[in-house]
Amino acid sequence: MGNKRRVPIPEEELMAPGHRACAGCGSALCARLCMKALGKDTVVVMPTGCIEVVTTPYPETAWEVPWIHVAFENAAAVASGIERALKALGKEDVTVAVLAGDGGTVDIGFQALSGMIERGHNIVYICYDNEAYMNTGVQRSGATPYFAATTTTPPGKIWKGEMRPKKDIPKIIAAHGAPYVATACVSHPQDLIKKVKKAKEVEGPAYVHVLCPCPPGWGHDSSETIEIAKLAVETGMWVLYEIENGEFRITYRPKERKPVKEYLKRQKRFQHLSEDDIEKIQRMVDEQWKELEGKE
Amino acid sequence: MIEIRIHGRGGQGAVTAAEILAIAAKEDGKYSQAFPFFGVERRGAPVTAFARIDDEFIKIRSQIYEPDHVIVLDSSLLAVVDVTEGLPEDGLIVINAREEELDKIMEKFEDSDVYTVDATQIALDELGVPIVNTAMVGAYLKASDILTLDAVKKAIHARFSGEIAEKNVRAVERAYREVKAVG
Amino acid sequence: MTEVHVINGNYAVAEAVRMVDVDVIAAYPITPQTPIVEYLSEFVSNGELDAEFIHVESEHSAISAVLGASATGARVFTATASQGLALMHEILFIASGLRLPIVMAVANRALSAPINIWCDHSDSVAQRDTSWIQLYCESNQEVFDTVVQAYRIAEHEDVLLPVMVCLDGFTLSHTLEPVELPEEEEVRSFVGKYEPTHCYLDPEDPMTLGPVGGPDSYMEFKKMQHDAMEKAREVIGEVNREFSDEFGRSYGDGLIEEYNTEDADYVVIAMGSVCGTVKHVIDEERPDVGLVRVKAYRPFPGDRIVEVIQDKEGVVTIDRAHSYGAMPPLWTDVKAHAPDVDVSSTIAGLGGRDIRPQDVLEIIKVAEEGKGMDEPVWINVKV
Amino acid sequence: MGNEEFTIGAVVREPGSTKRNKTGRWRVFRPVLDQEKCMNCGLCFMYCPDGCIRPSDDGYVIDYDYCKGCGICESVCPVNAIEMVLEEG
Repeated sequence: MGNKRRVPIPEEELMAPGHRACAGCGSALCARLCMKALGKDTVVVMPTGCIEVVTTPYPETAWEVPWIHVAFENAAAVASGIERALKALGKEDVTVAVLAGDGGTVDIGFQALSGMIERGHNIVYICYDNEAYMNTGVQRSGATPYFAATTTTPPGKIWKGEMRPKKDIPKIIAAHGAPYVATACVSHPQDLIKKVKKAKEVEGPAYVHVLCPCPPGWGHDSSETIEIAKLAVETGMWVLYEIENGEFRITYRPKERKPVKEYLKRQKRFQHLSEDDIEKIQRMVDEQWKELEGKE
Repeated sequence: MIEIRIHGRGGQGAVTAAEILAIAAKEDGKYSQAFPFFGVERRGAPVTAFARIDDEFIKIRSQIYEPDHVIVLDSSLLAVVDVTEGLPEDGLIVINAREEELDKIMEKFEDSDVYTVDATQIALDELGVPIVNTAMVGAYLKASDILTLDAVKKAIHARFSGEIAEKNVRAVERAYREVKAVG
Repeated sequence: MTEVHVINGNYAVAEAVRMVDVDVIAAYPITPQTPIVEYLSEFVSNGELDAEFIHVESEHSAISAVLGASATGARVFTATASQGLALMHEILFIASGLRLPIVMAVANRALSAPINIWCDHSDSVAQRDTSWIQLYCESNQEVFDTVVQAYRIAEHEDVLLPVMVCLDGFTLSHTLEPVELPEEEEVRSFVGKYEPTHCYLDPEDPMTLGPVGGPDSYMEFKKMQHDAMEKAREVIGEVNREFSDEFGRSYGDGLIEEYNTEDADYVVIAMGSVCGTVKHVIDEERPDVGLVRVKAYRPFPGDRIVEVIQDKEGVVTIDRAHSYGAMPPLWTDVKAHAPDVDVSSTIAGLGGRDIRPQDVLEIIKVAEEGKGMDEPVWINVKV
Repeated sequence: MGNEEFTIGAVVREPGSTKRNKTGRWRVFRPVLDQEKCMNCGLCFMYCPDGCIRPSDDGYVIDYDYCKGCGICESVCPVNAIEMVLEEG
């Protein structure tokens, strides 16, 4: 083995195998990578969701770090209590991290998250966003993108799937004045790890929003998780950026943005779209790019 | 057991007056309760507060319907509130009133044991603000004779600090001297 | 040195929490509990209490934050009332399921609608099945003493369950009366330090808290919770005795307090501050009546109550809450343990409706006349 | 659950104990790594959602006890060193 071109990511695994996530799960990969960035001196708070359920069937746990699940909507509040308790007990060198799905973040958990950010807790909040309630079988969430089919936004005579654009949570968190906000994608692990490490170093609340394909929910083969995630980034459907103390910066710029169709056509959830619908999404993406580029 | 009802307007300190009486009772080695009428009134509205004083621990927890004594922090309330409600015929009423109101008051409360004092003037002179509660406690003290002046002074010092406490003590003492029986 | 202070119930709570020396407080204001939050904020702001105070954005987050802090191994406190407690409902089960010794004060208040800020027990009684120990107080002295005891009970290795200390809104929370306050050193040595071994979040010893408990394990954990609650009966009694040795005050056997029951023909069973008015009526007018004050509503001291009431001519419960479409909760609990005793049921004091001495006499009359067995008698109601 | 001990509050005190659950049984296709072709880039290790490809002195090793056979490793391999092969009953 003369050729040592190993990727520079930490080798230590803090999320053990044997968990029950679906084959090819983007969110499980996200959690695993985030743990590499956070390190073993971390307390993980996880609201109800796929990764919570698949990693902790009593009497087993996949976690090599202290970990707690309480409910669906309060991970940020639980983490707030943990962070202050660690302070009170003189253990301030421990990182407190929330790993939450999109439902637990943008919908039911949003109030607690807003409170946590506003109070300035020193917590890393990571949202693994698979764009619907996958744990309960693919119902739409506030993070479900425009025109996506879910079991509660089935395309029919009236609806074309989800009829509202995806809630822009990173922007809302940034508006709270959080010192660090970033987007990431499982297709770009080194970028993700770098951002989570930065989030960990930041004093105060840091937020990282990670796009994570879900093979059964999005309707693609388990082997395509990374390819599809990459297409999200290459088409501009998902933009990688960070906002450091208010400074906005796009961290990855595709050489040439691919048409969104290449991303959409690979997934069952977008199979019902007409050329016009795809064109509409293309326009939305183009506008978003213009807006984001304008922020730099 | 003596049951006391205090009528005032929000912001005049009726609740504090009841509290001062309860604390003073403790200073005199007695037991007490003080509580507001449990309402949602805001500043300016007519309010009531209550106190109980006894030689034994007070067990009863209901509100006061038949007070032995009534304190009225503002004579303008006489027109809008029946301050004698539940008061026995010979019950004690202490009212903050000006000299020129006395005839009217005597007429209204013929049978009661009525005392008045110009607490507003005392409060303005001693505190610089028309918050009459402590002056009225002083007047009530003289009229009822159920607690010692010394205990009330201690209660004032427990409730207020520094110069404000001293000013309020002066208001108490002056009202204690100036209160008059009119009925 | 012990000193008497004339304070309200909310202040009694805050003083106890200060003396117990909690690490983390998270609370959200709601009438009539708000002053507790304010007093504690003042203590922390002045450096009189070295604790982390989390200004959460809701009661749901208040209980969630103290849960997280307790799971980390800190001693915690929160307080609420009414809608706030209802909002916490979901998390109450989780706090007890995780076996976290959280102490919470509840300034009892009715639930909407119509909106009502005054006292009844609908809020805490509705949480009776959340596996929290519930202790109801009659006086502000008892409020102080019970908060102190609550930490000993909750943190006891055989219990490890959260405790709710209930004080009647306004009637206690906003009423001043003399309370003996001990020195904080005495309180601290009585309560001791909280050093959890069953669970804590620490990278030195990584644990997973709150896993998925499937059909093959869930029931076992619930049975263990039940056993802990049963064990709590003994511990409550023990702590009551030790508290009495240390501070010279006790409240019955810790679970119930009997008043004039020995030779009484009739017995009233009630909870909270109304018991003071019942005692007043017994003293003044009805020496033939006794009172069983239920201090611990959970665990429910049914066997102790049965011992007192079984040979009486009449027994009547006062419920300050109702289970609509059924018999009221306190009556139901008593009857479950005393199926052969005739027990009358009354409902009084909902939404702050004052329970006056004449109402207590009316309640006793219900027992004398043997009414209220199949349907509760509503006291002082206009419809 | 047999004689498992039930902890107070259902606390799990054995970190990483899902390793008892061999998810390799889920597999339909087995990734086979050709060490000759492998250039040791580590992308398969990096992208495995189950963390069951690990670096070793002899190159990357697939832990078949846990590999669910998702095929991500094959798809991300830049030199086609991994082939998905149907498991045999």
